[in-house]
Amino acid sequence: MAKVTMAQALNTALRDALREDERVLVFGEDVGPLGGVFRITDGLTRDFGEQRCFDTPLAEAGIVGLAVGMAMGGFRPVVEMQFDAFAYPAFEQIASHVAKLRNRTRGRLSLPMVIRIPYAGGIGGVEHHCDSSEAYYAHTPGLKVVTPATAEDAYWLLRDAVADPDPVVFLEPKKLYWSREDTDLERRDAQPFGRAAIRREGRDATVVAYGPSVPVALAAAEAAAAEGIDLEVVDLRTLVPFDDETVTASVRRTGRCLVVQEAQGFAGVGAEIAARVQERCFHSLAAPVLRVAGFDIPYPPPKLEHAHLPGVDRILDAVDRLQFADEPDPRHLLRGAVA
Amino acid sequence: MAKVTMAQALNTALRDALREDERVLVFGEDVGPLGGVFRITDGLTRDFGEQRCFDTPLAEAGIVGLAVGMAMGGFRPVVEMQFDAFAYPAFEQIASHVAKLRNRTRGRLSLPMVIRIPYAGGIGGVEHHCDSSEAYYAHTPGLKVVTPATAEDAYWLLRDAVADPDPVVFLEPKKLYWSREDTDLERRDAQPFGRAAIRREGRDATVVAYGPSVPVALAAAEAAAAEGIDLEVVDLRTLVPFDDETVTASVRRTGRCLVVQEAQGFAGVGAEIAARVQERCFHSLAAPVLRVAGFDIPYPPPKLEHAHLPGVDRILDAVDRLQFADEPDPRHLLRGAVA
Amino acid sequence: MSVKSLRQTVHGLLPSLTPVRFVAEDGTPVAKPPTGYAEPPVEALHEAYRRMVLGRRFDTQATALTKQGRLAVYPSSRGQEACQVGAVLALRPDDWLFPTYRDSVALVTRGIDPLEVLTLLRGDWHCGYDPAATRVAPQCTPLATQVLHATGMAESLRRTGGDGVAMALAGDGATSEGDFHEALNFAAVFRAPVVFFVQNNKYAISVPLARQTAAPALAYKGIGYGVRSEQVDGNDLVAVLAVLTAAVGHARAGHGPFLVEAHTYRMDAHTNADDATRYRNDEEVEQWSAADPLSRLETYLRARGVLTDEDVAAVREEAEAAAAELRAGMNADTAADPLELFDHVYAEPTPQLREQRALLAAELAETDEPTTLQTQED
Amino acid sequence: MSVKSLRQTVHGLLPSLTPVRFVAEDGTPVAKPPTGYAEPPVEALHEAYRRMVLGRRFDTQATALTKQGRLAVYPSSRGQEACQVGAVLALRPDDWLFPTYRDSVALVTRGIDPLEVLTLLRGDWHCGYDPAATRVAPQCTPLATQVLHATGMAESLRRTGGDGVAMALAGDGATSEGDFHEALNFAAVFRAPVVFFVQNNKYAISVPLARQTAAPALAYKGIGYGVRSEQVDGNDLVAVLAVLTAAVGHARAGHGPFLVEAHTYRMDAHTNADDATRYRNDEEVEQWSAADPLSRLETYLRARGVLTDEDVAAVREEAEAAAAELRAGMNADTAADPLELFDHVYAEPTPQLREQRALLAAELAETDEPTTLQTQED
Ligand SMILES: Cc1ncc(C[n+]2csc(CCOP(=O)(O)OP(=O)(O)O)c2C)c(N)n1
Ligand SMILES: Cc1ncc(C[n+]2csc(CCOP(=O)(O)OP(=O)(O)O)c2C)c(N)n1
Ligand SMILES: [Mg+2]
Ligand SMILES: [Mg+2]
Repeated sequence: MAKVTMAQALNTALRDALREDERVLVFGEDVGPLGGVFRITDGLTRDFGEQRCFDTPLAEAGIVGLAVGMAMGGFRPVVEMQFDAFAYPAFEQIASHVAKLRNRTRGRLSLPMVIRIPYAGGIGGVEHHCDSSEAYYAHTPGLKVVTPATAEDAYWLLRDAVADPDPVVFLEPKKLYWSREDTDLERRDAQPFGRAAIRREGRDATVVAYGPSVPVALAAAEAAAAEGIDLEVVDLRTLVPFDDETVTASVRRTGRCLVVQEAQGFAGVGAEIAARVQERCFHSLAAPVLRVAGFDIPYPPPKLEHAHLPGVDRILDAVDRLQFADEPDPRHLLRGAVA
Repeated sequence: MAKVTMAQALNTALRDALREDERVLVFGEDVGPLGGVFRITDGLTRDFGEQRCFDTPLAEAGIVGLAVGMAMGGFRPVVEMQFDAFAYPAFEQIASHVAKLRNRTRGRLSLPMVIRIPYAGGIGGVEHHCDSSEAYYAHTPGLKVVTPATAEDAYWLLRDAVADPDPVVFLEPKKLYWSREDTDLERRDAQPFGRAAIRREGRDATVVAYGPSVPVALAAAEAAAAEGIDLEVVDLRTLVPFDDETVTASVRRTGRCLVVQEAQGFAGVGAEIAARVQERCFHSLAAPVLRVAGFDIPYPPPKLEHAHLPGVDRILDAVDRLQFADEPDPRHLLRGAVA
Repeated sequence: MSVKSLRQTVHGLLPSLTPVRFVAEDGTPVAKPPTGYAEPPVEALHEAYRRMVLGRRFDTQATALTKQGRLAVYPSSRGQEACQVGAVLALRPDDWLFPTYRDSVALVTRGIDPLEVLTLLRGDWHCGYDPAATRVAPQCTPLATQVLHATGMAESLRRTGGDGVAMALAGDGATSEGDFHEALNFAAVFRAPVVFFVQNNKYAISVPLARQTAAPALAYKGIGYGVRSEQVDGNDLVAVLAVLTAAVGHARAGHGPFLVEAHTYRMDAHTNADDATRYRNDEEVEQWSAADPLSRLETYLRARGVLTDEDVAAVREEAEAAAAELRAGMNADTAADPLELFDHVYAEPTPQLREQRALLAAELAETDEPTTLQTQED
Repeated sequence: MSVKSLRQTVHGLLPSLTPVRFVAEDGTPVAKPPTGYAEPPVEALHEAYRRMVLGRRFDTQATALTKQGRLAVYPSSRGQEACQVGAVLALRPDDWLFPTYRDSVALVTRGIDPLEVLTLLRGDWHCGYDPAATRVAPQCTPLATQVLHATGMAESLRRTGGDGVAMALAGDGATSEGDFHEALNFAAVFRAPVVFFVQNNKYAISVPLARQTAAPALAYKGIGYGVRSEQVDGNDLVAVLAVLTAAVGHARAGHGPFLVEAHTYRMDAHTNADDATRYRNDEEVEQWSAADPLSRLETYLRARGVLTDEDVAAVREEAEAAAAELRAGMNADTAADPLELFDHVYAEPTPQLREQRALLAAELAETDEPTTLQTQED
């Protein structure tokens, strides 16, 4: 077992994929000699040559559109969008082609490609560098959407994504790039693609989280444990496909559910989770499914991101509300106070 | 009172806005002499001149980006995206600029502009012409998102949108363009911007719908009434801002809630509605909030859209499930049958 | 680089000042044949003529089907047959073609079953033919997006060692989209073997060229990417085939991408649903009638003595037979099973799609309908 | 149009074959001064020199602040001062400027308080100055998007009857984005009074120009839109100011947009966080040192006898004072109240935002912290 960062795990995954399958190509902005602005592609051009890992002109629709054509031509492109908000120029290519080509052609063409996107906040980045954009992709049928929370998962989910016959949007929580963990990447302990992982078992409530929110949820669970509340923490790993089985089983066991996400809450993935959990577990629930999410605002400037991001305290406050009575809702009292 | 189609109501709204405020401009693809592919801008160039209503080159990011600059320069652009999926090229301009400019500049600049998008299905359109894209916009803070279900609302919501100090994404359910209704557009009976309307009062359950789904929900309510179930139908009108007050009050009264949307369900606006209704009304609910949505598939080819779109029968089936027990969920039985 | 060689580079990239033309509107050879392009062999012209007749007949048949309500929508390419036939004949079967909704005649010329071509517009499925087998991408609606796909495919072809070429078709309006720009740039930087073929038919739905661009010609866009460019009379099959053959040859030889603009005209409305009288006048349409590509080529070949009355009659007969077959084929029900909606979203349906499929299956069973529904058209 | 006048049109749109230059690298006037551009008056050059010294000092101060950990990130424009100062001096105060993250020196030259310029990079708010008052759009990060905004603003200015002009700044990398293309096209079709000023500093982060484009020069993109174009030595302030003044004049006179490419060089890494040794070598950087725009202009003005030792000393003193003021200003806490996060999303907060604001207010009250938090930097 060695200490590995998520960044290293991702780099290793790309290396192993490049080595094992010559159809795999890595390209995007600055992924070549520079190794990417987060160094996830560090050394790939040096070690695999310019033919396998290369820089493109600066145009995201171009990168994704090129990848579509190359995947049609038999390659397995793994492209990088430099930051979350800089994938938006590629939105049409992603929504209208990447997501749909297999379906349009009744499976005669497929697009085994991966779109890697460093995403979400917590690193003090300026505007347009910290968007949590997972809902845009998760809402688009035909895409698989993945976001790892551990280095081990980063490695295996990326390997799975590259090997997948379908296009995968691979969201890398950039604030976790440098967190280290003990893991042996040679041995697969990770769950299969499409399955959630129970990161902490608990009796009193289920906290559903993914990507950047998983460590925060775990920290909150530790803090709650000190107060005598035993939280189960589920890490979704893949948003699409969604692992209803694990989530539903957990909530039916605990009877309470809290969803944590960094993204602005309105119509986010957390809304989907809350909606489906109450659909499937209604009579097991002792309290509504609550959400702790980013506010419905553009991502804040660096010095204010701490106020926006769901933190341990905000999660604990929500846990406190998991027993609340329908009337009056404390938030409505608050609202009266400011209206 | 005269018979008016939604298309006529929208045309009249644009005319009245052009007449009353010389800062208002209408532009986009084919909106000039042709009057738009749906004729919503019919006659505007003729009657107000090329300076006020004009064709642009064929580039959606360009249209929206131009509108941003012109709104900064004091105009009030009302731009048309020709179809839902053809707004995707403008996604970066919409998400990174239209939605954010006021916030970025602490209110020193604002963008009073409207992006009109004929959207959703039901007219037998081929691929890329029938997307229900509301969730992409509703999930983006800084945008207001509107979708009318009646000709009267189409008129007043569009007038409100043009007068609004903030950018509004105005989603026009294209299948309702030609439905006629008796209304007097000179007299405002419509709710204020931001408020939902109760289209039908009922005791037994609340059906929340918007845009293209409202007439379907109303038809289902009529059918249910015949079976002795009295449905209340709420038409949201604006998705952002969301009228929690009306929705919450209705569900607390009826104790049951069903959400109907055409869009693919996963992480859609319906998920948000379900999530917030159960958050706010949990102890009033006799059953989970259920959703009837489009399947999580790319929009089907014309001959199969009937199988995809939420229709009266599918809504009635869901109404039947509003009393279901948590275990076993009939859908899980079904699933066992096909797995 | 010296100023002199710079100047040469620049001039090597710019198109001819006027469109390349071999045959005048009246079917006579132009006084001064263009330099730098070889007139295609007479057999090729003969075959092109046949294909144009077949294409024209297919096109008018499809339009007729819309009038009879048997086809929902059809974007006619009447008047653009020289472009669409020229494009396909300039390619080898192992090259790839990336067409738009307007390019049905090109697809028919490529040998795709006309019924499969019309699958999209009949509403049966999004793409009716096998793109992998035909090496023809699905007809693309989101404008200019396919130009990037063609570039990616060309780059694949280059990397896999063969000498295959990709050709992207696009309209004048599509050149305004960002994707067009990004594709030309990527292709030039990677020296991908791709030909960008712009059918400038003067309108993007209702928007005339002058509102689309202020460039001297669309072909002048090439130099901004370092892409060789040419403009051609798009109603002169001889010129189109000559220039596209050169362009494809350039790409195939490893010299990188090539941009060709063909000046042509959309004789019909944008689609049968469009009303062209709102934005253009009859005189303009009539003027272009005189430039008809089919009669021009016929006159030219007859004058050269390589097309006989019998040839013409035989081709017309073939075209009529194909049209009759198409009409007959349109009677068959080809609608997909609604449950197929879940089959191709992913290689394997997700658990969520399996649930949804079961829901629909239960509904269909309930309503006692066969799962393959009758189409309303029948 | 006759072939002759076509040829003239084409040549009128193309840039000079080599970049326009008035002053050689060693500060001496070029042997053959460029035709078609007037050398700016000496007072303008004098003022430009002063601004360049102030700009350079601001830039090095900002870089120093990053090294001291008092500024999170700074994209230096050292080496590009002729471009950034020339751009601003070619504009009137009532013209609009649309800058990028790289253009802080332009903003300082425009008279914006350096502290307000750094608000974004200090992490206090997204834009620190008043765009309406300064007629400078917020520094734009999503590449090339601002080029469209400038076009829209120019179109507004044209319609409101004045003779205002908008100028968009963009890098070489940004020219590859679709928005760049769409902006040039829209501007040309609408004849909007906008100047597109590309600072080709040879890199887009790590990607060198040769991987960005295969064009003879970026200025060759203009003709594809019918936009007049020029290329200029971006390290020769005299040439930059001369060409941009002509370009702005062209736009102001109603002749439509103008594209100018300046050949310059980014002397520092992309930002302080970047490691340029990974993708370029020291020799290249040293070569460009010899082309430094500031010393070049200084030599030139001294040789012309219009810049004295005292002038130079006075400007340096002014620059040092400004740098000291900036350092002092950086000590003040300027972070916003977290509750302000809800204030500008819409003109009026939605009910949802009011709820969320109340939630945060309650949290802040609970934790007993002042609502204006101390910044971690202090
Ligand atoms: C991205 C996008 N925007 C808008 C449309 C709607 N649309 C379909 S065809 C068309 C005009 C295209 O004109 P052109 O490129 O000249 O091709 P033509 O139809 O003349 O062959 C438009 C605007 C679209 N299909 N895709
Ligand atoms: C749409 C978009 N994609 C990617 C980025 C990330 N990015 C920031 S600066 C930069 C390089 C820009 O190069 P260039 O346009 O030459 O400007 P320079 O930085 O050299 O001034 C990149 C890729 C971005 N800001 N926006
Ligand atoms: Mg056209
Ligand atoms: Mg650069």
